[in-house]
Amino acid sequence: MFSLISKWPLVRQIREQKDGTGLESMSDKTRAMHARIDDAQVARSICPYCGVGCGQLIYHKDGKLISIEGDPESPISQGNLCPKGAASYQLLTHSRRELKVKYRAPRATQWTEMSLDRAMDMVAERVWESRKRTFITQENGSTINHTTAICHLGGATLDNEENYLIKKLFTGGLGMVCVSNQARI
Amino acid sequence: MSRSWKVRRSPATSFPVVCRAVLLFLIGLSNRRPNLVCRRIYTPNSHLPAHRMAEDFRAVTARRAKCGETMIGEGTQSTNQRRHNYVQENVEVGFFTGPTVCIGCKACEVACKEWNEVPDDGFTWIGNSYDNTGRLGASTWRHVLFLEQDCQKGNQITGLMGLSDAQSEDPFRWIFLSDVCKHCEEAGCLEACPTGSIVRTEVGSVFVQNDVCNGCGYCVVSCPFGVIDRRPQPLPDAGGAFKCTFCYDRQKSGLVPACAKVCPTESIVFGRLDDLRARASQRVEQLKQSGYEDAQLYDPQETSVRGIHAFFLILGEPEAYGLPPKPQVPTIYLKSAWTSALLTSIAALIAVLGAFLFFG
Amino acid sequence: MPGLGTSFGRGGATTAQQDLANADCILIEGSSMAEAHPVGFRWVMKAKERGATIIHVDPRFSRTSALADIWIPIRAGSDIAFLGALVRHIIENELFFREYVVHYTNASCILRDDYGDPEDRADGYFSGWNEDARNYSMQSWQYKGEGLSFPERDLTLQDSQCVFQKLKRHFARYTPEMVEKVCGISPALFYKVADTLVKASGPDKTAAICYAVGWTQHSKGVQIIRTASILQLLLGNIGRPGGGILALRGHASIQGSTDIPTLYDILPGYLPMPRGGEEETLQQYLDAHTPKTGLWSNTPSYFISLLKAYYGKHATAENNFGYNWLPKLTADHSFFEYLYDMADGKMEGMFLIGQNSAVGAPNSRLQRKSMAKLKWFVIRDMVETEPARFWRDSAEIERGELKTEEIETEVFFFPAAGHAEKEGAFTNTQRLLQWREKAVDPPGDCRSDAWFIHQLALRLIGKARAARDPIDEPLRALDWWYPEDRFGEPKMEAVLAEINGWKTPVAAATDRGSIEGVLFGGVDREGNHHHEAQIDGYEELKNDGSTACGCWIYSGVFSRDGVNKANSRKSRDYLGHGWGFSWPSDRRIIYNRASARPGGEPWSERKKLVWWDSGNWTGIDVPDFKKDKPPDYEPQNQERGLDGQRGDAPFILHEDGLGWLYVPKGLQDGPMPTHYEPLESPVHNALYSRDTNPVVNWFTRAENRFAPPGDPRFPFVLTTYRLTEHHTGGGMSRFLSHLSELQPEMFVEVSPELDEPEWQNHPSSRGSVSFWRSGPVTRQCCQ
Amino acid sequence: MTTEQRLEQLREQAWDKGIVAGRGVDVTGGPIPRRSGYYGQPVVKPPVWTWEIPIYFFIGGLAGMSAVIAFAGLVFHEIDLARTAMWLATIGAGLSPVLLTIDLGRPRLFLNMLRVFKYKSPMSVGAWIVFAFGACVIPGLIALELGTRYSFGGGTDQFLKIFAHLLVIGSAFWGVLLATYTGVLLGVTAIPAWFLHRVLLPIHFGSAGLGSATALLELLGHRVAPLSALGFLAAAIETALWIWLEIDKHGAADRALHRGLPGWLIRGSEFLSGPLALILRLTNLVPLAAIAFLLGAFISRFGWIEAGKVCGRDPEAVFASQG
Repeated sequence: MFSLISKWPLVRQIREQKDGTGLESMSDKTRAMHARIDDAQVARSICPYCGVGCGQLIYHKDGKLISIEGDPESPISQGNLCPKGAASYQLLTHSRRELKVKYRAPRATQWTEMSLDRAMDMVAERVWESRKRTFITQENGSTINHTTAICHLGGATLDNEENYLIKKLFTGGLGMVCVSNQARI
Repeated sequence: MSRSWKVRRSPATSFPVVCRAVLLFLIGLSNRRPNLVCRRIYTPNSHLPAHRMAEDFRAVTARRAKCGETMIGEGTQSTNQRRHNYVQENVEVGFFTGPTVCIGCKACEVACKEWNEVPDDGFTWIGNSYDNTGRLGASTWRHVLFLEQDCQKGNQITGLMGLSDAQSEDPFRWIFLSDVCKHCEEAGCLEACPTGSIVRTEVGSVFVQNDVCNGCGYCVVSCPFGVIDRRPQPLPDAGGAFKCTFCYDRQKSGLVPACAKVCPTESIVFGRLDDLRARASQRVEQLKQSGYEDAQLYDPQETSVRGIHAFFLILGEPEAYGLPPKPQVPTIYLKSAWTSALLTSIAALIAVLGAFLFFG
Repeated sequence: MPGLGTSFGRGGATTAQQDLANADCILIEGSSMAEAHPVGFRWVMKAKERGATIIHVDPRFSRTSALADIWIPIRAGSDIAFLGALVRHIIENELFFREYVVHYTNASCILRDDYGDPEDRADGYFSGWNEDARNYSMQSWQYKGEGLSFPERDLTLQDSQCVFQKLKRHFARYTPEMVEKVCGISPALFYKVADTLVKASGPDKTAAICYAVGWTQHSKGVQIIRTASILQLLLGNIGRPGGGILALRGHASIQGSTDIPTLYDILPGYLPMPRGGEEETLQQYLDAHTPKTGLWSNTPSYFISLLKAYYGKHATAENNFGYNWLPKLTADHSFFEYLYDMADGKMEGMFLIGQNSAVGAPNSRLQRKSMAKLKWFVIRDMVETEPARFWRDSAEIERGELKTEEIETEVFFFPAAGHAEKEGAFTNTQRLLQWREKAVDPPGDCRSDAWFIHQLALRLIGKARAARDPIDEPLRALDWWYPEDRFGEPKMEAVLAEINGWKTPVAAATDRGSIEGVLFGGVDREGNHHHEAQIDGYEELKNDGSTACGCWIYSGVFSRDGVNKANSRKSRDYLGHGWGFSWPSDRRIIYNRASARPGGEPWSERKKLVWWDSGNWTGIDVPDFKKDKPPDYEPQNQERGLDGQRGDAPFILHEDGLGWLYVPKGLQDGPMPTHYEPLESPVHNALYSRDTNPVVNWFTRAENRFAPPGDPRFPFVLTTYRLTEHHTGGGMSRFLSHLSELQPEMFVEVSPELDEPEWQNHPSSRGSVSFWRSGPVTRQCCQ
Repeated sequence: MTTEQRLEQLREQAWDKGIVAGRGVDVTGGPIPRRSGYYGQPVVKPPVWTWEIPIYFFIGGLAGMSAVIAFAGLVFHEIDLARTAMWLATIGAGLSPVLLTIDLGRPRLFLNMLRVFKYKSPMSVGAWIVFAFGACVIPGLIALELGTRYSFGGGTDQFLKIFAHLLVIGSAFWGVLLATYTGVLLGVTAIPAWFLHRVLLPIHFGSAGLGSATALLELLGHRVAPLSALGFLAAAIETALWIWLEIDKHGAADRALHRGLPGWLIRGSEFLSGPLALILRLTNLVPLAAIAFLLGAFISRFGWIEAGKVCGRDPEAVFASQG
């Protein structure tokens, strides 16, 4: 009881002869306040938006993102971000992000959910069949070994390594020539 | 150090309504005046230290910090990035925000909302320049102003302006400035708060304790800058009063407030209040020498507010930025209002007793 | 970027963003840098604070203009006339940086006598025009002398056939008065810009130019960039601190997507894709693409190492390293061409990975209608973007042009992992590879695009192995060795190791892991001996199959020391050495040999970067030059490779080692930039009788109508731009509340002169933009 | 017609003629803001208070002044009057915190009002006044009721009587403050229309409270001369205040008090409780005068809050007040 009363800021205020605007009015929560990234782990990353390439520090704890901030050591951005970069935490956590594979059958009016494995199998099957149907080995007497009936259009937020694999598989493996990218749009 | 806050009245301008200056395109290339003489020559700031390429860049920046130049390029040494112990050492801190380097990107608005988990407050296209935020409020703790004015910005040449002899018929400037809670030396909201929810922290900032605030709304009408507001339903945490916290949680952990940390051109500068004030007055002098004749500090130290922790460099008059020219903390009215109330009370007691005495 | 590539040798920005702070003048044109690249713009602001003059040339007064010292309104699409006039001003008034121009550019090279300039008849055509094929034969554009490697030169620049005199003549009519007529810029403003630029250039000063898609998306974008390149070469601003041309890329890895392209006509490292017919054999291909001198003289090493990376042990000298497995081009297979195939129902399937063609691509209406003709359609994104729902929720469905029940397309939507949920490297606008560490696992079924390709590859290779069909040989040969993690994600550092390159196995060794510089144990997925030690740079590549390298220009990023340099995070100097890896070979400002005088000493103390010092090139940056080639070196008897270039030839990718004011090869539309009107310009060309760029493919068809130049029905120009608050098609910004609330609606900005009631609707020949100004709510219905 | 069909029409029209006719409307604020301040945006924030607060002002004023009348009634042995007045005060003391709590953004944290005492905050002082008033009035009424009925007899009754007297004195003390502090509450803010009239407001709220208490007691049947005198006095003061308000104009700074809805509310209320009540009293239509006064006092509080809202949204008012 006494301790409860002694926690009453009014009592504290009178005892310390304060006007109630300072530290005496702070609640326990305020006193214990600290930045939520204090005990987080950090991954060093790069902003996914424009081509400036700002450094980002991605704070995470127990497999969950906590916050994304600029990396002060980046020689380009020196800890700063633009509004898009500053919103990249929301980019990864917002509620409209899709988390499930969705499939739409021919003439269907709705999506149906599908397992990742099954969808991959089906896509592989479609690629396989289309390629078989449309692959051209010779044209006008020269070997061309390509298909023009499967195309690819990639964004420019793909990693170099991803682009490398895409080009290697699609062009080097499948013989697709209709391969394009945001860089040419 | 001169307290350079002052009010000047601009002469009534008779410039015609100016082109929106956001010219999508030009056709019909008529009305061009040939043989214009180049009258105003841009002169670089000659007093700036000559930069030498090969020098270590930190050494250069350390030297530069002493003059009024901005902090861009200081990297981890910038007061916007480096860790500090201001809370533990009871150092007064502040924001110094200026429009001459602000690019209106609104990163401060977003970084503030991301860190403080402030909800969005509506998707309304206001059409005021590029500003769809409007004003500070319970869910907007940083607000970038987009100000269009029919006068020149420094020696800037916009189109034909600045080159012609007759000043120009079409002067135009677009100014960006990030507004924020001023964290007054004498804070109206702090004095008005009946619950002790609003407190003055170790670093001199004014902080609303969300767990204490019961949403009485008295701080809302007590702020001379119209900053604090009560968050309406159905937003999360509705009912409480909210405003900039100066990222008190970050500061307690030695981190810089989110808006200052993110600012790409370091238009928002965070640091020790005394350092900032010194830097700011130098900056004003520097700008005045380089053509910004109407540059002034907005830091009302002469009014009852007695100065603000988040102060601004502005071009032109404060009214255009929605800033009150002579903000007063409402507590200065206490004496007269209470005198009136007490005299009324005494008079009422006497009148009632008198009425019963004489008419009873 | 053929504009930069043909002028200087490499298709990338010549400088680093933070180096803009050292500029004495920055010209921003074709870009609203403050809005589209806010953090890069900090260095422009830094330069301004140090006294540099910032010039913004743009039709629209934007946030960039508001921060510039000088804003010059220009009529959209007239950039070549403006920049060309600056070129003329500098030449006519002898304001160019003579020593730089004479030694480092091809101003002194002598052209063949049959070269014909558009100026000859003021018709806008160079010599060699073939009206039927609508293209140029480039024979007459060549130098006199021994090809491109050893041209005849006149260092006095007086020879009437020399490039300098031809350039002077070419731009002779690009006068300030013409600028006023064509661009709407008054002579006073023009001289202001010219004076500022010239005063900010020279031994002690440098000026930089920044551009973005305001140039590149023009039908003559390459030539606008070329004009800027000529300007910078004349002013001596390339390869020097505070100088250069900064191409501002709009996406995290646009630069990376061309360096390691997913483009039809090039292979990683700007190696051309082989063409059917004339490049039937490996030897034919190599002969066609291997010049005598310069860095490209090693094309066989780069190309064969790439084939070794693609096909591993299956690529042998006997089978021409699998050259036949690579598909050959037979036509233009670019996006615009195959879109028509799609519209005609010839396309069976499409992969759309992280792109929004239903919003971001030209004629989005045709895009969406074409998608409905596909048999199957795979889309990967973080949110359900417009292309993912074209079949149930699009303007065409609402309009009744498409009916959901009749669309046969199978649609697969795969949720994608975000940037913090996977690792990998982006190459930013300044050619800097920066690695991202993975922070958390992706949620739900979200997977990286690498996972998707990897899993697809494993399935397809499995089918190919089972099938034994000869057409599946490339699939069976494909070297898919990548180790994976518990989600089945391939290890991205393994891919990076392959991109960097390694020595291929020569003999069976016993303990792979212990040998220095061998990454991932040197074994593939089955534990078989796969590769040897990493290589340290493209200089080590061989044409005999003993090396493999996925992208020669990136070589050195993950070298023998086993350090992933894209993930290095200790910046040692202002150029950022120690932070990331800047291709090529961590050079931050390329062509930096030009930062020193021909004799090797810096042009000035203030602008020193790289210099010759007791037998070696040294300096602040990594020299972009052969380390020990003396400045006075001269090839004696037409040596091959880099030895065939002089000691004062900084542009080592070009055969002659010179910066090209005049481009004798590599450009379809002319060796020098010529002002043409944009395709649908409301006015005719004031300079030549030809209105538009003659070689441009208009891609005209019924669904894609164009208005001819000067069409009185379409007297106005509508341009688009990026807002700071949004990103491209909006998949990464429109769904984020904290960004959308800042710019919640589409809107149109109109000059006050045109703010008439009828301007409520903005029609073009392909669609219209409508907006309501009552609220004032605006809305754009794309195309 | 769907938007898409409309667009299709426009496209065809465009292809034929090049230009499509339509209607355009001005963008707010553009091209260059012609409205004062920053695009006419408010400089200070208007009050967020809703209907509870003006009603509380009315009830609090009435209750507070009732306690004063009760005290006078007790002193001058008008026990019935004192009892009725105490009942009014008690009801008011009970309703006031309820109204205040409803208005809070977070009613469950009402008790935080007593967390600290801040003499510079009229709201804090007011909260303690409301608390103290309630703490005097409620036991005061109980004591008075018990004491006047002689329920216990003897010493206990005597004790209760003294106790009641003391509590009624306390009630009167806190009551008169309760009726006037609300004027301070509005006067000590950043709203120009309020702080410019910070001297008038406590007087107005005090006299309106006194007049309301008088009028209600009269309507409840206490037609005694002292109340009549007080009614005259209050109506006369209100008339005088009206004249003062009409003279003491501050241009743009307090134009909200004279124009528009709040202007009419204030003017109408002052007419009701000022001249009209006075005339009706003079013509001896006391009940009508009482009703007029009550109505006026009630509307007046809404008028003042509304004026604060209008003034708070007006940037020119703030600039004018600081000119």
